[in-house]
Amino acid sequence: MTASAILRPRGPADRLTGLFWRRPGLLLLLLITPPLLWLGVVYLGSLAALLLQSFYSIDEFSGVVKEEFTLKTYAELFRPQNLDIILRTVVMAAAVTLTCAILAFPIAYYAARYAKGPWKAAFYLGVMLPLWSSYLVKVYAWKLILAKEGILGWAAEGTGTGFIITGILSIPGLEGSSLSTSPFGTFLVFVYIWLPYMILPMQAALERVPTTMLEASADLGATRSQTFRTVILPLALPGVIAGSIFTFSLTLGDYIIPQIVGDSARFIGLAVYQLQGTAGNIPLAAAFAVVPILIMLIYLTLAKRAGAFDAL
Amino acid sequence: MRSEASLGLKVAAIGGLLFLHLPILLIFLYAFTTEERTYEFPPPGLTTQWFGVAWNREDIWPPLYLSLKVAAISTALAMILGTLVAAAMARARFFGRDQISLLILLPIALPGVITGMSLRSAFGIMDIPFSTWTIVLGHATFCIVIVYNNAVARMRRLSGGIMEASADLGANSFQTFRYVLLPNLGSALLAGGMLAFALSFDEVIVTTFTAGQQSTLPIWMLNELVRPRQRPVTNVVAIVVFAATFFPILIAYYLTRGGSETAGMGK
Amino acid sequence: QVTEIGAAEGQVNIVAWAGYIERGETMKEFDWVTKFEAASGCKVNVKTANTSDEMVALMNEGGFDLVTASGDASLRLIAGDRVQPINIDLIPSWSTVDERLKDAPWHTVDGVHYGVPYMWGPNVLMYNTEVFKEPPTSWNVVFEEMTLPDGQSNKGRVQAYDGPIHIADAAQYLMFHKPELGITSPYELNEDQYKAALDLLRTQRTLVSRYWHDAFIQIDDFKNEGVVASGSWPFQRNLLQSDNQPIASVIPQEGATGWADTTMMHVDAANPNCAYMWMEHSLSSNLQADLAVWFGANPAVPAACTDGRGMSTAETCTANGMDDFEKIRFWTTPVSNCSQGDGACVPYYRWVSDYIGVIGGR
Amino acid sequence: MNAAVEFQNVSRHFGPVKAVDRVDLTIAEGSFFAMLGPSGSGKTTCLRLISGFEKPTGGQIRIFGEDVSTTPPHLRNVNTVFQDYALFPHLNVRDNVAYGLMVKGVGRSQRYAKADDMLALVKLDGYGDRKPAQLSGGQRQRVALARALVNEPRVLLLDEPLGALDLKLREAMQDELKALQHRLGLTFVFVTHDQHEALSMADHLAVFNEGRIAQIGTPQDIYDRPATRFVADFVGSSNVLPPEMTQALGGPAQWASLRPEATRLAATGPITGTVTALRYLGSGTRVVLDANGTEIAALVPAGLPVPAEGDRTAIAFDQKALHLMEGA
Amino acid sequence: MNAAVEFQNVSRHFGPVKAVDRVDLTIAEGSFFAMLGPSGSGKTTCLRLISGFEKPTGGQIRIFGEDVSTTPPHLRNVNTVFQDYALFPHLNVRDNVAYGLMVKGVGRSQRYAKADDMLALVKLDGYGDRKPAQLSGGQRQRVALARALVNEPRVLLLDEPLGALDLKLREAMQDELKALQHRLGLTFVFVTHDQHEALSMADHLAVFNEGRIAQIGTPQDIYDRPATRFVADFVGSSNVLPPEMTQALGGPAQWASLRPEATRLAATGPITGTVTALRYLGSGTRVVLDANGTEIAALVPAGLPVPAEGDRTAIAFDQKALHLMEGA
Ligand SMILES: Nc1ncnc2c1ncn2[C@@H]1O[C@H](COP(=O)(O)OP(=O)(O)OP(=O)(O)O)[C@@H](O)[C@H]1O
Ligand SMILES: Nc1ncnc2c1ncn2[C@@H]1O[C@H](COP(=O)(O)OP(=O)(O)OP(=O)(O)O)[C@@H](O)[C@H]1O
Ligand SMILES: [Mg+2]
Ligand SMILES: [Mg+2]
Repeated sequence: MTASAILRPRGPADRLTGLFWRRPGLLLLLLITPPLLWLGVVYLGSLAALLLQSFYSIDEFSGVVKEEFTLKTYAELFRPQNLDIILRTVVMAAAVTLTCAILAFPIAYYAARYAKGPWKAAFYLGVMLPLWSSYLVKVYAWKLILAKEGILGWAAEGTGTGFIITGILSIPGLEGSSLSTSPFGTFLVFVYIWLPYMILPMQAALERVPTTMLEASADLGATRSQTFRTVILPLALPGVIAGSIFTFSLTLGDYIIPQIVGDSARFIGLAVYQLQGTAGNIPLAAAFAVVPILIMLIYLTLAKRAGAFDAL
Repeated sequence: MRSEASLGLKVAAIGGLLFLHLPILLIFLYAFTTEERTYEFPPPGLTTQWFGVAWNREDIWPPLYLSLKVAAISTALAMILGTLVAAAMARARFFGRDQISLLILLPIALPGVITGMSLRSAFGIMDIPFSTWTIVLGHATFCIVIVYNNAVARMRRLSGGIMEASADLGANSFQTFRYVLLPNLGSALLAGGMLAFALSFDEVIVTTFTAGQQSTLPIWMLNELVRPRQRPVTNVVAIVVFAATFFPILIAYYLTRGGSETAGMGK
Repeated sequence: QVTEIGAAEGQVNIVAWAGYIERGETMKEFDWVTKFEAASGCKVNVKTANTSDEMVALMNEGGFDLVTASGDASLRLIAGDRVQPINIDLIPSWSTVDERLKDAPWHTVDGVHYGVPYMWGPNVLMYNTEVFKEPPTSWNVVFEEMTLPDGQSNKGRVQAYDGPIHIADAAQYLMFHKPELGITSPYELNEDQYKAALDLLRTQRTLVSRYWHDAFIQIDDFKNEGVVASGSWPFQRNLLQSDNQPIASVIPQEGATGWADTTMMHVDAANPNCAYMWMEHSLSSNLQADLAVWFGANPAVPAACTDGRGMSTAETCTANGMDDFEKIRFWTTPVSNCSQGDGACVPYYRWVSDYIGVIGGR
Repeated sequence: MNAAVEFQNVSRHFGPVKAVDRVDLTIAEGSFFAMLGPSGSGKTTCLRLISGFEKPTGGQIRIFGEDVSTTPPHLRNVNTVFQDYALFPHLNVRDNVAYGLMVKGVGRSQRYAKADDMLALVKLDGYGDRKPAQLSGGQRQRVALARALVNEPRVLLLDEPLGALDLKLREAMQDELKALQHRLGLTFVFVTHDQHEALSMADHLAVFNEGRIAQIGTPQDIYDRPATRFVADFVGSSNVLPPEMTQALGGPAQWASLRPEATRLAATGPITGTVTALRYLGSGTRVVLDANGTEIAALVPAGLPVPAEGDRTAIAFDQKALHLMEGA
Repeated sequence: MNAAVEFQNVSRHFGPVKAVDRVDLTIAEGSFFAMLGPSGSGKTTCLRLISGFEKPTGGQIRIFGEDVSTTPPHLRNVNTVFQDYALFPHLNVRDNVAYGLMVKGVGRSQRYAKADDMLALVKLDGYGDRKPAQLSGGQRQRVALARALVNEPRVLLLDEPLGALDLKLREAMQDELKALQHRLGLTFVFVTHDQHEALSMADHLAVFNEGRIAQIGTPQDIYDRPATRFVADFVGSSNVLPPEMTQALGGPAQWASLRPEATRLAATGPITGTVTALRYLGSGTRVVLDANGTEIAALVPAGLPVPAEGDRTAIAFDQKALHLMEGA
């Protein structure tokens, strides 16, 4: 054995590796700089550009943006009709999130705990395919399902269950001439479209709950439902929160669904879209956009505290 | 517990899956309807002519091509950037780590309309004309996190030991990357890439803001749906896209499957 | 201002209302683009806008050469310096333009022309003939709760336009039914008149199932959603009728608001030569005639009704209200300085936000 | 003395894998019963059959005389200390321990009082407010123990509870467990693959091999009188002598075992061989000889002279130390 | 003989944690050097300092005389067998073993030939095409060994390589490792927290405690003549006698150690006490007495009578078995 104990560098790669070893921060810097430039400069920069605009105002007649600092636009944001939009959106987002969580749980739970082999693949595909099939076509399909002379109406007529639809449509706040023009329709489509975003992280979180934990609970005398409430639910919570980040934020920002299904009442996304695109009122749109940013930042902070980031 | 699922759970799970799929069946059905302008239920008749019509509609091809191009470039960019952050984040804790993880998450946590609008106003301020690249800029931003999530989950599972083992055996950082990290991360990256691709391909919320006058496939669809003219053609396109994503998703599943199972069994 | 027309740049980008610039894709017979493209060498790219506000926004954003702006947008575009004066000497067909439109205030400021008239027409009341055996005589079917001839309430079965300018429709309705308010123009409302109009719209909110802003979605709604009456454009009526739907339209006793659209040119138009070529082309009487039939509106060139080069005839023109020009109150942008005095009227930006409020149920 | 747990011809097959195969077993009430065996021999499956997480594919299990074939786990008054402890990470130590009482509906103050008693029993007073993640391995193990004991089970099952601990801590915990079992008079069923642990702790032990019980008896029985070659080989470090050698040493033509401690090096003796390996154990040196192809180990106590590798030496032993075994 | 590895006053602090603290150490070339100590005492950190995965916060490390403070791990001709083996899951066994040669640019046929040699050395011929996941624990360990040896390192570092194996397999691997080291004449640095393992395998060993070396010497030195109470307590199961008792037994007023094997039970003797615990070890029984508050253990070889718990008995021993220790 004649080899030396210390090898000499064979080329620049070895020397560079040595440099990285001596200065670990350097490698980190090299790794993190490009993504940070992208996200920090492109993304945050754009956000800042947007926020800046919220301090401008718009010339009321010509619709041209006046680039002077003012809080006028924010004052406008606090008009009752705009507060209505914010409130309506947040309530909708919360309702959608809650419903998604409730609907997603059995699917995620079954897929995580009981589905095996090909069944597991089937569940996975069953969740992923709707997620990746064209969002727009799905929304339009719902319009067709919910229309007065659409499939639900047709089915209800055939089965004599039309009173259920009439019943829903007579609930205060959900009125409409048909499901497709009722806020309930908007809600239903939101739930449908975002449901997969809730299922996936939830399933991942549930899969991380060790089986021995459930056995320990049964071993100590807990019934199934007690185990569910006291062990599974708390341990799956980060996944639920992770999923809710998606459903909540997606509902806050969507502008296609309320345009196609519902009673024309504005949601934040639609308001932002129309103020920006249709009305050209970029300052007010920007001020509107600050609302979901704030809401999501608070939400994320809370979620982080609950350990939800690891479950994403 | 390895016991059987209760009936209620089964019903709820299967019911949930059906809820996810019934509208999709409808999309299939309406690709064959004879009614051209509006949807009407039940469809007045069935025909397969729309597949041929779609094939011959030349206005489909440029948006399709643009969408594929955008998705490919965005995915490639996102894979590079996402892997870099994942690699950095998997290395020791450092100052600002939490902030960075928040920053990565932000583009999907904030509503797309905001991402879109911000980029749009930034383009406006900087006088950047709309182009394929402006769309890519938006897409890559929210695709990074998809790749990042997949990569970081795999890195967490990958025992740090094998990287040290490689150095211990005399490999420099580049060799370790090439021979150890990449092969082990590969399937996760591929899976992340496929998801990112699919996400970019179907994106419409951000794209409307960053596309200017260009038309990606979803924007084309939106126009088609709003101004119906051979409406079943949109369904045909949706079906083709659906069929085209079926296998990539299946492959992505099998590539990362080991992951979820180990994750399920670990602490 | 352009002084001479040079070689074609190869394309022209136009912001237009739905159905304004057809190339035979919806119906083969209606095509006034293909030939132009072949003759001029200018490819026509169309971006459809659904509301006047959207048109203004698109023009503010730039990248377009022309816009078919209605009266509630045109002055805003002029005030915002988004459009440039037109050199009418470069447009030979200018002489054929309807005299009533040549100097119309929505495109002429201080004697300078900012565009070429394109088309004008009323906002009609469209209705389902199975429900209304007799044409409705009043806009009240969309403004007030009532039992329709088929014995059912109109609640949930009517629609209204999803644009702030719809406030003018309400004002016009009040002008007829509540003369005590003293409304002289639906676009010039003082606080009290404005409030009364909003109140009427709030009543309407309880009747309307969905507001329409997209012509094609409105067509869907008449087919699938059981909508039986709504303010609309002749365009939707024509399409529905061609689909054999039981649909007709009427101008009720209160009269109607209407639009008069002008092709205007962006200050920074990148393709001025093609733009001028299009403006000239847009005034050709066969185009005007076909467009008028297609859209159910009136040509800006009266000759189109009679010269037989297109589909219009004297009868279709009369049916579309060619002779009712004076009865129609054309869309204009409400401003605060109005005939009631400086600052007496409610300006447009308040119309915008208040109408959002009304739709939101406030 | 009653039987706490009885297996009558119990089997648990997973498809072709016979994890537990036709096992008969009686565990006396109040005893400390160990299950010993190599990895995959079916020990854990046996415990899971008792706790109810597996159902037998054949045979019958009785707990205190009652057939439990239809009793779900949460209704069996049997508790388990899991190999990985399986503490609930979202609950603090006190709530972990009180969990069994909580699900029974015991009021908060009462169950906390009881939990604190249990924590005192395992010498963890004052740790109630910590989360499991803030404890060391040995402490976690004791929480798992307290949690299992709070329900006052009549049988406590322990699945390699000490596997993850280091030797020093393991010995301390062994003593503690043994003392606790003594004090509470419970039946402990203890799974391990460490023969020292099994021998030193159990009253009775069963040696498993491939899903079957190879031998069952007291530690002395097992160590001194292994029933089969497998047991002799697995338990302690006995020499296993082939039939020819036994015969040459004056016994019948049968497999036999000979413990290294029962031998001494001598100038002459019935077995001679070449020293092939030396192993210093602190308390002595283990000398391995090659005697005509059979490896034989002898123990030289500390202080006595140790031959060098390659030396030839003989082994002497008391004839009665030669223990005959069954055929296999 | 040269020094393979030298530590001069080496420290590695992690913030407030002094993982390794002012350690001086010399490992002779060709020796089998063991590092022993409780969990968290700094053994792994020491190994990582040698392989270069940690950098000292103070002091100097030399490998074969050369200062390695600027040498990254991949340029140190030192290889490691990791505790969890760290085999590359995507490569088959042969490629795993050949990895070190591949990154050095050795051609395929040559490196495969060498890899197969190495596999033969660790008795895994014919396993080259399997993936690591298809191997048992012991086999994986041997692959890790072959992989580390293929580079012909001058020092081989082994971090508790046998920790996960069961006793039977562990003993077999211990013998194999020892034989291999003999054959190859390499320097082995072996980390363990199992004192039996350390004593039976090492030429020299260092006992770590809280980042410092408590004693360094041959196994005999450490076992028979522990330098401190900590060493006596941790290594083997020595009795530690407080100064008063040493004095009462005729020695100076100093802490002393007394190995249980050096004692015998007797009717009378210098120490008397009550039997508090019995522990059957197979090869004998360990009897624990309470002698005026000090716990003393004695070993009764198998075959001799064992007292019952609660009996009073005395312990006799050879005066020279009493070993005096340093103050602490
Ligand atoms: N759910 C199962 N499905 C299929 N085979 C199983 C299952 N559980 C256990 N086995 C098999 O049954 C046999 C016995 O397993 P068991 O866990 O009882 O062994 P053990 O004695 O506890 O081993 P260890 O000491 O490694 O924990 C093994 O071969 C194992 O692979
Ligand atoms: N990267 C690190 N950051 C902070 N503390 C560390 C780090 N690595 C080791 N330590 C601490 O240094 C001390 C020594 O750790 P080391 O891993 O060397 O112990 P060990 O003797 O190998 O223990 P074990 O037997 O448990 O493996 C421990 O207290 C450990 O928590
Ligand atoms: Mg087991
Ligand atoms: Mg260690």
